[in-house]
Amino acid sequence: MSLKQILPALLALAGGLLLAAGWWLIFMYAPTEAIMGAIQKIFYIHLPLSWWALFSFFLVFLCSVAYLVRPGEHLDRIARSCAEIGVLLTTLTLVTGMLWGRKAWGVWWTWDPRLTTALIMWFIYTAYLLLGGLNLSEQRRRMVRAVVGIVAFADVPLVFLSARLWRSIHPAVFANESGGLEPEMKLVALFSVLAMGFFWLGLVLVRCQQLKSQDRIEDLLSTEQNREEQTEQL
Amino acid sequence: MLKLALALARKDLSLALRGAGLVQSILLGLLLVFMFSLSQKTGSLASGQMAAAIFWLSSLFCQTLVFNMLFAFEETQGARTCLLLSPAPVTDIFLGKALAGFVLIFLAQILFFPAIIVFLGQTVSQSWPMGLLMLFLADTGLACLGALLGALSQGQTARESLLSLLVFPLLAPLLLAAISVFAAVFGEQAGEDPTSWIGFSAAFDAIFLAIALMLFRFVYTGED
Amino acid sequence: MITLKHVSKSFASRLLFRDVTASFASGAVHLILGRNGSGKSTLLRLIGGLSRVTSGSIVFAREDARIGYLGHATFLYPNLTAYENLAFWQKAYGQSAQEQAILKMLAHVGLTPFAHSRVGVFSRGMAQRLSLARVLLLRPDIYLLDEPETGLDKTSRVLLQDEILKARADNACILWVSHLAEGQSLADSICTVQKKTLVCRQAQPQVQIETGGRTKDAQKGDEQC
Amino acid sequence: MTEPWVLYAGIAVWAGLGGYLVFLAINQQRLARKISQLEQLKLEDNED
Repeated sequence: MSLKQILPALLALAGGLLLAAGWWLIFMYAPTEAIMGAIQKIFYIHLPLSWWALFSFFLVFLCSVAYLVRPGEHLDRIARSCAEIGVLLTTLTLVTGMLWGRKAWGVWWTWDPRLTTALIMWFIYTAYLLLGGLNLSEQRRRMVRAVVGIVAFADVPLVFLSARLWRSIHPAVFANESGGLEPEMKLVALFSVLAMGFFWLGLVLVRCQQLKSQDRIEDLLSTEQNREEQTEQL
Repeated sequence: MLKLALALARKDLSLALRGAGLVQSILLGLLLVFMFSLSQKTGSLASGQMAAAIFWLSSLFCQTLVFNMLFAFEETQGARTCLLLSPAPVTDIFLGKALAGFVLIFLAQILFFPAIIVFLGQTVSQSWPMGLLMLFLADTGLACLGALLGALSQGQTARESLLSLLVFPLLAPLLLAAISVFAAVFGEQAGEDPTSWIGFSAAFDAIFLAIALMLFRFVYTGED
Repeated sequence: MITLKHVSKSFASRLLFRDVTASFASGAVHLILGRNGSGKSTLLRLIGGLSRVTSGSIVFAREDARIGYLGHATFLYPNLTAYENLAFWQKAYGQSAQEQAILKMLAHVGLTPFAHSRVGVFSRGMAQRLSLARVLLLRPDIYLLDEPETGLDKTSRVLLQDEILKARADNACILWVSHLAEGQSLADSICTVQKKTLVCRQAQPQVQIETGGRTKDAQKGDEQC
Repeated sequence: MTEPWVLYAGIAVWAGLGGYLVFLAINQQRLARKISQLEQLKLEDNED
């Protein structure tokens, strides 16, 4: 088992342990915020999720641009796995965001710019994942996926801007992390983001390898079928 | 220059007006308007923002149907191959389709607007020139993304559902802008003053027009 | 003049062409033969730039060469009339649609009575003739013909061959995918698709044709690239 | 003292990530089945 194979598992394990440590920090070390009370601690879970979700979609954007410049199967695979994990993390961001909103402001959903952006990103990238359903040839489907990957990411900042123009009652602390947070809070926040990062990287690599072997198997099966067709024709 | 684009737009418009395609999307829009008017208690008037939202929702449905129809024209007898063989650049095809789509959506909206006034009992405030400018900007955005993503499905069977699944969320920012400005047109005291929305929509259109012009040749190809 | 250098094409893990190197001179008819499904049409699509080669390159002597494609698909809009179809395709290829030229071409292919009726009601043969008219109106430099004779009746086939010879005299490069017997007598070179590559050999066209005072043999002398 | 809602959020996150790992495992099973199908094909070829 070369390092390359076990690296993803190692990363996921390290990520898991760091996350566990992060939990301990959240409950034992982080001071409770004066105004909002203990509920503010969801922030340490919410922030890493939304940060890495956005980073996944940024990676999908980069891979899509690279694919259009010089098509390569691996680029499409990375884009697919990042999009998948991005959608997963966005879903969790929405769940934790709503839980926070429910407790802090008594309402499940607030048209706050960040949550609205996450929701719309969730819809766009789920449609991106459904592109597999189109009955196109493999090359065309990858080309289409790359184009959607670019268009989708270009939309994200616009969604955020329009949502802010629309209405905003999200706490100011969100806007400037560094400003409203005490040093200990910042430390815990950074630690959680780092921990989630390990776990995220592990997940992406595991998913990438799985997609790779899946493609290889499908190629083998299709060449097998072609060979059988040829043998029947002769 | 743009000879192919203009010829394509003229041909598409004559085909759309000749067939039942446009009528179908207009009827769907009017149906939406009527259905929403049922949601009002009799006598009470719908809020300006509600009316604006319904207007733009109908336009969005109309856009999906229109662009599916426009790209289906090229698939019936394989005309797409011949268009791609033309010496003109591929973006001319994008511009032709977007122009035809823009005109068709505008035609439909000319019918939607009075229907909203009648069924939802709205009055038009004096800020209607702002509304007209917004209508132009929003329709440009609708046409631009419709042409790019319409080409995506390139006449595949699973086209309607996927196209709207992608186009609706992508157009969300533009819709928010259009709904806010049209709410003001219908007399609501808009929170945000409309000029910032107009600027935002212009930026939205510019960004996606540039992206579409760059990416169209990847989307609309001869590969079948 | 079209030159293919080490062109290979694989489609969804199925290899169609391996290392095809060939050149098609202008002012000549190149007949392409091969089993069904051996990728003859794909070769035309590659040359037309409709699908991308997996490796290798296709070089055109003249960059702005106009390409006329005549195949199974007629590229006609059923809801437009014959006249509107031709007018549209002329404008789409950057030429202004002169009414006279279109009406003359419609007469040439024997469709004058149907000039203003919807193409949707046309028979297969009539649609194919209109498609031929579309290509001839464009006066392309390169003709890509993918079994154009399918669905044509006897007189139209003769018309097709006359047009091919006239085009050859106009120094066009004609690639003709067909399995018609009389095609062989017109061809300057006959290429066959064997074992995923293209094998071409010169052929002696029996049919001599004088156009504009220059006999066929005279053209053989000055080889234009 | 810990805020129950923070726990709920944590549980939701772990459930989500766990669910994804289960999805990966299911995929792995599907691949293993396909590989065995391929091996079966190879066996038949060697016999005839």
